[in-house]
Amino acid sequence: MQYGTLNRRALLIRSTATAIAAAIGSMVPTRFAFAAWNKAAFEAKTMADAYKGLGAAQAAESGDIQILASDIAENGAVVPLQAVSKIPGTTQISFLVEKNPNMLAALFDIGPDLLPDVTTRIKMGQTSNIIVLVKAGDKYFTATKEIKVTLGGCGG
Amino acid sequence: MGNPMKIRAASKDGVTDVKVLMSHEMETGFRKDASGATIPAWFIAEITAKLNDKVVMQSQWGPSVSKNPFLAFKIKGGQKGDKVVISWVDNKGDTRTDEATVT
Amino acid sequence: MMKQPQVIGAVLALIGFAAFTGVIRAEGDNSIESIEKYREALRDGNPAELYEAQGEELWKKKAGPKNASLEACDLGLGAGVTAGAYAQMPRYFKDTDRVQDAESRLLTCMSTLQGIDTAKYVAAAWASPEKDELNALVTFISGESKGVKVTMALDHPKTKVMYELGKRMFYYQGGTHDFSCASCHAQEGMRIRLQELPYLPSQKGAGVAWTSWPAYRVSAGQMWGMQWRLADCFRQQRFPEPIYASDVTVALSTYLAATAAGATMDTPGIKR
Amino acid sequence: MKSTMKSIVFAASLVCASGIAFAADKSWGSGADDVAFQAMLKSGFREKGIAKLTRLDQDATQAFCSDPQLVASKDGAAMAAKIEAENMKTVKWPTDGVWLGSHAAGEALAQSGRGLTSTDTADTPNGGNCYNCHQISKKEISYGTIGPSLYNYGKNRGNGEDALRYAWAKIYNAKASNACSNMPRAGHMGIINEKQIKDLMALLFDPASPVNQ
Repeated sequence: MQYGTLNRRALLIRSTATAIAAAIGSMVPTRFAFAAWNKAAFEAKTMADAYKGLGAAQAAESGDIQILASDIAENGAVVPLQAVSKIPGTTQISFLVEKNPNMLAALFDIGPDLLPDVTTRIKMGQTSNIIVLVKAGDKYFTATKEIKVTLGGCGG
Repeated sequence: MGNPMKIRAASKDGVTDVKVLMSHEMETGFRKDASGATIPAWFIAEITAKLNDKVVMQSQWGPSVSKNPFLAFKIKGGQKGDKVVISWVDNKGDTRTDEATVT
Repeated sequence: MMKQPQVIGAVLALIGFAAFTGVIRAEGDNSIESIEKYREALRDGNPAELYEAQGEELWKKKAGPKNASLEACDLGLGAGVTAGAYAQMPRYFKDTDRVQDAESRLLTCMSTLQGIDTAKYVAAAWASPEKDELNALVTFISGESKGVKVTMALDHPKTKVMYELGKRMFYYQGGTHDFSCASCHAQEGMRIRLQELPYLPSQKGAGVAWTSWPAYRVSAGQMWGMQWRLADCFRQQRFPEPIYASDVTVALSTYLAATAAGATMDTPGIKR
Repeated sequence: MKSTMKSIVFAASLVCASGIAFAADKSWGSGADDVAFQAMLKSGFREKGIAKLTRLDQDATQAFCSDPQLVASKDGAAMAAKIEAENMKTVKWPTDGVWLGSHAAGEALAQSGRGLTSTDTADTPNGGNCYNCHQISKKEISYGTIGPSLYNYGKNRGNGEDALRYAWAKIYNAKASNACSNMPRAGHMGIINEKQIKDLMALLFDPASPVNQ
């Protein structure tokens, strides 16, 4: 498949870049461990760029991804999210928020010793769709859930 | 160096359930202080988990993960007495490592 | 007697009415149910635990001009006894001849054991290193009463007076909005926005409230002791600021804790 | 903003001056008499920002309503009626005879719970606090229940003069019709101005308002 090849190339380029950064980083110890961070994906300001940063040219919707989260968040500062992938060969799970200034919130590499079942808590500026992007082999799959962010308290 | 994490790791039916609380501001970089100046982003960027000495989980975060982050994941295998070690690195290069024994 | 069609009409109207109210209730309940699910998810990992650990460290750390820890502090059950102490506070202390809540008592111990001038702790802003210390300490102390039943002996005359003063304060209106504690907390089953308001004059309501603070506030990412909780209620009431550990705050806590007696401490809590 | 603060003080003293006597002491347990209670207030609060200690000074309405035993007593009903009459006198009607402003501005005001707290400044725009206690438009699911639902308010009542006057007076001074209502006296206390009351009126009565959809 065309995009699969491209993906591998992109990945190769990135890992080379990472290796270079790591080499430079080793001279600057504080930067070293921070070098693998996917800057392009995390700093993307559109969903398309975030996907691109993650290497996902295309993604198909999948019923095999579960997003476990309350429909309403009592406060946008802390929104608990759990994602479970039943897609065989899942190697990465990412959480994206459509209406946040930077969409990508967190990504998890699912190695052979980890179940594709991860939980974290994120900030949401407003009511928005949450997208869970799953990588399995060369392919990407998504699931979407809307979470309403409500105004709580006396508002003062 | 940051304050210590709280790590709980419990083994059941061949799976080790790990729950972690970390002490961190997770500043978005979009907020302004009282004088109107933007507060720079400050957040945990990378997290690594090891079971005994083997890396089992790696995660990358942006500043939209909540303050005092919570993280839960499930390791295949692991048993009582094993060691779970969690490390994080933030975007300023600060790091913290803590460990817990699987119960 | 009604003719048949009219009866049917009335019955239909009743069904229609029931269905209508049913829809409204279902919608309302849905929101509340979702919020409950949200809160459940939060309880699974309460960042208050981080503050509890910091508080314990502070409790054991030597500090102040006397280079002493707080480990000999008497919280009412004897020097150094933390287990279950919070569940019996506020209480009367002979050495100070005052009724004190946990936070007021911590100030006393910092002053007597460590030789610290606590005035700056009282004066400090809510979000300040000084108050961070007190909030962490009281989080630790309250955690030591988790699962313990709230008891309050109104046997000392000063405790009884504080209870009565607290009750009167609860109903005291003022400010630009005519608010008192009672404006929001003296009716059963009410909400502000989506927050259920505990009906504080009842054992049940006071129990829910008293046993869940100190709590981690997710909205601000802050750890709040009862002192901060009360101060922020007064802020929303458009009142001036209650002075930290003043009798006003201890009186309200005495009223609340006495009303809550019998409920089980579930601290530290986690809140919106 | 300064003039608003002044008008608050003035309005409060106006009702204070009506001079209704109370026997608050009788309602409270031993040790919580007026002297002890005032001493506690005095030592227990400090001014912070715009929230001065004078905010603890009560007008006649606040003093009466702070004593639930007195309110429920035999004389309570007559005293409440007197307080309502005093408050009714404070209501200022629209100066140009126009009742309704912008329902969109009214919705924004209804959403806001800000203003006049110790952490606000004199420049902080005051909110109406409405959603804190009332259901209003159907779209906002986060609403309080201390007050009745106002959904379909105008649709159910029409735009007749009586309905308009009643709602205006309620917003301006809620204690004019219910001495110890939990609702603030938004106009009387200077929390919101005439234009803002018109905007809230439009939110309730304008057929195009989301409230009446």
